[in-house]
Amino acid sequence: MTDRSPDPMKTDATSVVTTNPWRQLSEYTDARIGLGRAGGSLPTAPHLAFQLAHAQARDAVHLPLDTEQMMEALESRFESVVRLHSRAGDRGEYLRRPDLGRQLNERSLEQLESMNVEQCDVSIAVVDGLSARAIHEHAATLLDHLVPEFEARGWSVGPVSLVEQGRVAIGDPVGEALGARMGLVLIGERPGLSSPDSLGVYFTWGPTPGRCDSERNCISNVRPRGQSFDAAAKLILYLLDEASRREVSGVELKDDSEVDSELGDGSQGNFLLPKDQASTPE
Amino acid sequence: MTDRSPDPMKTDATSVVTTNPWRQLSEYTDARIGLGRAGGSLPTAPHLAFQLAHAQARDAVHLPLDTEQMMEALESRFESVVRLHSRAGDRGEYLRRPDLGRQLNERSLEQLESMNVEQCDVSIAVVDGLSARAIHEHAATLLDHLVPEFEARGWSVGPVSLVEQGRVAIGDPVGEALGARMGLVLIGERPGLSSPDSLGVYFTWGPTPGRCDSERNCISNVRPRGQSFDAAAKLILYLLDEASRREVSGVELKDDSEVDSELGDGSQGNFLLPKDQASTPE
Amino acid sequence: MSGYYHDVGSKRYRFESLKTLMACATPERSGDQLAGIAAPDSETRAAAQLALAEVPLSRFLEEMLVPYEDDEITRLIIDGHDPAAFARVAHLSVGEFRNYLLSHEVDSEVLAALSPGLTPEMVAAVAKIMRLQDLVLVGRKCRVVTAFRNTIGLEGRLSTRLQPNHPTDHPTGIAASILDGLLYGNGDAVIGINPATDNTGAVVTLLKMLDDIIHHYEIPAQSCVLTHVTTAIEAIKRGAPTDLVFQSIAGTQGANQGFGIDLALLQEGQDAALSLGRGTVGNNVMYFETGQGSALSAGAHHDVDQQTLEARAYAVARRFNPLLVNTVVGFIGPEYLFNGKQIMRAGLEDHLCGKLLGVPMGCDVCYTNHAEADQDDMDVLLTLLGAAGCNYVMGIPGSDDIMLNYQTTSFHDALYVREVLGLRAAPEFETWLETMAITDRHGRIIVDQSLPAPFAHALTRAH
Amino acid sequence: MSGYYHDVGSKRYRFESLKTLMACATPERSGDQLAGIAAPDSETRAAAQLALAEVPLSRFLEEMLVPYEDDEITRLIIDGHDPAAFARVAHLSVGEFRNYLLSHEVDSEVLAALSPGLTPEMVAAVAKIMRLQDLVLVGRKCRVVTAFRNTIGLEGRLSTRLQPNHPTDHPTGIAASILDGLLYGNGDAVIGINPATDNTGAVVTLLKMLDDIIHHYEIPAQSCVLTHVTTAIEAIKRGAPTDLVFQSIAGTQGANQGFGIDLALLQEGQDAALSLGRGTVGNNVMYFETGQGSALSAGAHHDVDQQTLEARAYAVARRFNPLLVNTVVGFIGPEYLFNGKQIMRAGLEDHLCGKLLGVPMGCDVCYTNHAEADQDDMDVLLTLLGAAGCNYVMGIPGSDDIMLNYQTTSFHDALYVREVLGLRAAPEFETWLETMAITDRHGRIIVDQSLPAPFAHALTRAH
Ligand code: B12
Ligand code: B12
Repeated sequence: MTDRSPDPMKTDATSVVTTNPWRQLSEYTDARIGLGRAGGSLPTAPHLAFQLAHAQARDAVHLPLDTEQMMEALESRFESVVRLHSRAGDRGEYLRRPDLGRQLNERSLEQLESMNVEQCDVSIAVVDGLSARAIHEHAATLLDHLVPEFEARGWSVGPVSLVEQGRVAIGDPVGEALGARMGLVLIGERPGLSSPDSLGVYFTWGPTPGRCDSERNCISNVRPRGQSFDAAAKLILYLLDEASRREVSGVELKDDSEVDSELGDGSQGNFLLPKDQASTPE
Repeated sequence: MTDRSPDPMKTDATSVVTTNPWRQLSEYTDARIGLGRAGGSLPTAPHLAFQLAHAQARDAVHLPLDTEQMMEALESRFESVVRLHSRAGDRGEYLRRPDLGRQLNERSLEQLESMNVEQCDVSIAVVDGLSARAIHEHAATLLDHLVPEFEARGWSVGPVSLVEQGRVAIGDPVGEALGARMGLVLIGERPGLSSPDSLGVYFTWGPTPGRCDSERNCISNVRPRGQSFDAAAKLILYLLDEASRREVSGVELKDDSEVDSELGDGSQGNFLLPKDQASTPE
Repeated sequence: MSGYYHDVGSKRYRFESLKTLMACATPERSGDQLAGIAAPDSETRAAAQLALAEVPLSRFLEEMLVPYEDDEITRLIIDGHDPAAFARVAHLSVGEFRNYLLSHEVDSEVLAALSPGLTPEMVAAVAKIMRLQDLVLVGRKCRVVTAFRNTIGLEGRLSTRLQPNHPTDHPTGIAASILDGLLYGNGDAVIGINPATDNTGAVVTLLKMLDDIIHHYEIPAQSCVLTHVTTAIEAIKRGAPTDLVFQSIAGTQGANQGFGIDLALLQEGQDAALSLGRGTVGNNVMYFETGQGSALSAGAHHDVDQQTLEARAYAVARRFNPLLVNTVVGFIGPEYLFNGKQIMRAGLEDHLCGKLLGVPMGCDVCYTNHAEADQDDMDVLLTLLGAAGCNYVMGIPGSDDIMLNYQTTSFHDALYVREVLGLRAAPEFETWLETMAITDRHGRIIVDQSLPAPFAHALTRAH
Repeated sequence: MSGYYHDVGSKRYRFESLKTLMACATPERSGDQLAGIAAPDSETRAAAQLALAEVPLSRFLEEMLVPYEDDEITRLIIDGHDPAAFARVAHLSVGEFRNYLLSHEVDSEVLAALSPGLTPEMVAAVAKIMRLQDLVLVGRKCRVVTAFRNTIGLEGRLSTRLQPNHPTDHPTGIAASILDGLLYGNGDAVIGINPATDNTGAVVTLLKMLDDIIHHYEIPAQSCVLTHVTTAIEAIKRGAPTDLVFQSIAGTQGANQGFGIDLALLQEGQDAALSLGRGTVGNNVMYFETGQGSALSAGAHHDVDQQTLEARAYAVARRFNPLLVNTVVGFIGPEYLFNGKQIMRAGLEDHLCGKLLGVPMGCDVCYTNHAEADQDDMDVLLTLLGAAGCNYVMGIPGSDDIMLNYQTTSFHDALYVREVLGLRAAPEFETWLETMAITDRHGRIIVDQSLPAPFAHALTRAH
């Protein structure tokens, strides 16, 4: 074993591992299916792959937001961008004190006030949350899908905030300070083992501190291997349109948009059922 | 239950606890015997008493050495006393880095050198170890039993060192710096649940860094409810006398002193055996 | 005013209310520290436990931790309390109650008879002064058996929820995970999807798909789409084939408000599901999830410790005769349960408290990547829960939930714990597994290169 | 020069020697950090584990971690290696070896036949890439059965050492603890005293006392006074009735030197004990204790990680066909195993490694007051070891060793784990317990106010 290159799958090449023929289905899902077994246990290769992924996902939580890059990206798109910070000092405090992650620090409050925005239709907060990578990689793209549509509807978009060490509810003081009718939060979801870059979008009608989660709507798993930007944008627009009409958000605002094409498409449907029985939407 | 005084044993007064008639034997041992049972489990009262004792024992580990009090106590007894410190900065480092606890820091080494002691028969190091309480409460008393005997033998006793954050082996650099033929270390043993104040005594012939534990002898559990000061002192003197004669310590120097009276005393002997069969020393 | 105290040497530890006492008596937990109600040090904690041990159980019927006037769950607990059942232990203090529970005389029947007499606060209190081994010993004496299309919670059995989540609810992707799970012997508790979206149409589609699969393969198991209860009710209205209605619940009215629910709405959900009459061997139609910290997260914790509030959620659950309840114990994150050690203890506490209250407890043995925990910790909790007679755990491909972004027990993990502790799947499902030649009669997986015919057939359709 | 590496993305992790690779592949452990050989972060650790999985087992016969020339234990390992037994796995890498061990085909017999072909380094390596559940699953497949006056290590059995220590070796105090232990069904592994002093006369007295008790009550059990082997030899010379000879051992020659022993001296000890021919059902006469960290503590660790060195101590042990070997896993303190988590994992690793090497492993499930651990952690380790088929654990009154100043499992703890996992005492001892009416036929303690006659009688003598 002097300096030879290790092949991770080789470990399982021996007969003691039972492989699974349905492993081929992994082209349809990132779920760790068909891993095989040694006795009834996970074989060495997927077990150690998991250990490595875990080490990396833990690092992802601690990756700091690249505020320079993000400010650049936002400023190239929007007239008014502002950099804010929650009351949570560092990552350690952020993790243990979600309450602080929901509040803006003094300076940030002052900054917002000094902008003298009386009111706007939509306030947008881009928040690191638990995955700075989600923000680095997907926030700008999603905004590119959204903002032109907001403008097309004639909605005024407030200054865009970039918030460090924030939680979902930090969109409330942001929205309030900007007198927003609707608050949108783009936030890094907690990193999964196979999805370190998942973006969540939370929408609140009439954002103001004290709102509870049942008063929000959520669009989750936005990333290339999750909800597409296109589908997410459509849904967000559907919700904002409905909200504008009914002046509510949250559980009272059900998502009754047309089902996303992926689900209803019988052709790439469920192989577990005979073709004639494959599910189709009602 | 408004403000009434709790009685810890009351909890077990109910019939679901089976008590043990041999509980009375606890006058012969601090061991937690005869605790009774609920089913096969420890009843609530002794279980919670244990939890409290554990909280207290953990605190005992962190109790700092009262150097002022100890310097006073030592200075009132000995001409020359010196206050030393290991290389372990604080308790946290001490616990994780025993290697540092075995070495004197720069300043301490200089202090010892500046005393210009060419040689002596016995060097004495009083070391906090894992229980400052053992030192506070028992070190001086034990020395009172020992030092007059050393002097009676015409042995020169080097300056007495009081060492903070030290391990057993710190007696080696101390002894070496003082050119000692024999090194004695009085150290706080790790606190037990029922014995936060246990003193250990370690003896090394020709102390010098690099000695290993097999080259030392140990007298342990010195405290009022353990080895008596008297018995411990006798044993220490026995070992030092033998060592002076044979010029060794450790495994090669077996403790063949007369058995301590407690053990051999048939009258308070072993009730498990009929009187005629009760063990007596060979 | 009333108060509680314990003397340690010359020091008197005072606790001004039952709620303070309960919080201080709780083993170290980041959520209680976050709430500012935890014991400041371990001597205080030990003193609080000693004082708590002295509190008569009946005291919990007098001093409310969450006010009766303000909270419908407190009212549910107090108004629903059964004094006849309670009579047997009415004279005991918390400490004596622990002894009682551990005694050999107290067995499954006694505990089942007792449960309507117990309140969440009583069982939370006794759990606080228990060691892990007590939580296991007493837990395994409790039996709460429920049924729908199979029977869950029998002695010597451990079921699993097959959790085939997918970030876009893609049917093929979900089906792939279901196949994986079934061929690893998982899914008897429920085949339950967390949908990525909240779209009612999508939920209906998923329900139909699960129903078709269950019928096509004649699987004696039930399905669930874990959407909000309002969405489930709407789906039922639209004729979706719904086995179980799901909802996340918490231990205070305020926290449930944060979830957009109340008791009336849950009743509506249960009624809707019951109206379909789909159960074959039983009619437990509700599935609830809980977890320490949710009330604090919603700012609705009334300065009560999170373990007690969690037990209160089980009072909500038992009202609706659920098929399944599980504490998603490490799901939210380190702000409530900091590390493996805290997660383990919470999981075992929750299991015991639920069971004592008569709730069919399972546990989502899990952690997130922002917590200080790893697979070893999960192995511990899984093994201990197995020993404690837990009704079910989750099963997911390779432990990785690619939509909820956390790690829970894998299909393989279920095989491990069944093997080591001699546990088996629900009887109806076990028979199915053997018939399909997925397991041998010892319950060991025997699937190799050649799949059971129906599944081999299905696989050809995948391309 | 040879080297090992693994690529993670574009980053190449290099490990210059097998020893470095082994150290970096070890789960986090304060002792390895103290030695300065631990992986600096978790990605490096994962990479090392991936690289280690690729190493052929045969490599461990070529690249020594501790030099052959300098160390008699390395020589013992290499010279005593059985290539015929090894043949079966000679073609496997460490990762494949893990799969092999987990496979259903590999059972107790296969493992027993394999053990002379395994070296400590091989088993240490495979343990490093195992999860706790693997350590349990494989551990329980190993059976190492030994005997003296009873039979230890049979399937479904868990024995205990009754440890009646006293800070002054006071006979009445010791007897009180022995009575306590016996009436709680403990003591089948050995009644073993750690003497407070090293005085040979005192040791002889204690040996005589234990012998008298065992014969008076006709207890099918053995005794031991855990003094240094040289003292034990001297005691035997003086005619002391010695069942077992004890010694602390470690995994390098240097560390053993620190203990004042070498292989020749241990041989002398074994010969001395065997010469007495005191065993009735078997002739395993040695009792060894070990524990991760002892070599580093003696400065004799050769920059090898502590888990590997611990496994090497088992190579020393197996040379002398011991009745009992146990890892005193949390005994030394936080500098080697920082907290409950590290103690748990180490205990299970040690158990597995010892068993794979053919050593009759027990475990002192314990912690000190300067470590970050508590009773809950012990409950976990005890339960998992029970599931893993551990031969024996300690039993002490109320978990508190009043002489060694640490906490280990109590007599009650043994009852807990036997109850929960359906484990029983050694068969000869079990019969004795029933005959004495200490336990019922389910193994539950039935002693109440009225003691079994001989003990009731003894108690009257106590005053
Ligand atoms: C953690 C979590 C929870 C926790 C939240 C508590 C907490 N303190 O974190 C708990 C277990 C309580 C929870 C409950 C529910 N959740 Co949730 N949850 C998540 C999860 C796994 C991670 C969220 C995250 O990373 N946030 C980012 C961090 C940085 O922000 P944060 O401020 O710390 O977190 C806040 C939000 O996450 C918010 N939140 C959590 N869930 C939900 C759900 C909705 C609809 C809303 C508006 C807000 C919300 O609560 C947190 C505290 O304010 C996501 C899945 C994902 N991949 O994102 C699902 C997810 C967001 N939840 C979901 C659902 C359905 C629910 C429930 C409605 C389930 C039910 N039937 O009751 C409830 C109700 C939530 C509510 N309060 O109204 C869905 C939303 C689907 C959708 N598109 O609407 C998701 C996407 C998962 C899923 N598909 O099932 N959830
Ligand atoms: C911890 C401990 C150990 C650890 C030491 C490793 C370590 N890094 O700590 C281990 C498990 C390796 C150990 C081994 C042995 N120990 Co020891 N050990 C203890 C214990 C429980 C605590 C010591 C303590 O608190 N020290 C104080 C701290 C602050 O100092 P330290 O520098 O960190 O610790 C050093 C000493 O403790 C020393 N040490 C530990 N044991 C012994 C034994 C002897 C004879 C000597 C000279 C030194 C020594 O090793 C440590 C590292 O240098 C005591 C019991 C007690 N209540 O004190 C028994 C005790 C000291 N050990 C004892 C014995 C007999 C042994 C062994 C000889 C057993 C054997 N048959 O092999 C071996 C050999 C020790 C050796 N190296 O020569 C006896 C000594 C009896 C006597 N009066 O001579 C005691 C009193 C317990 C007992 N009655 O059985 N021990």
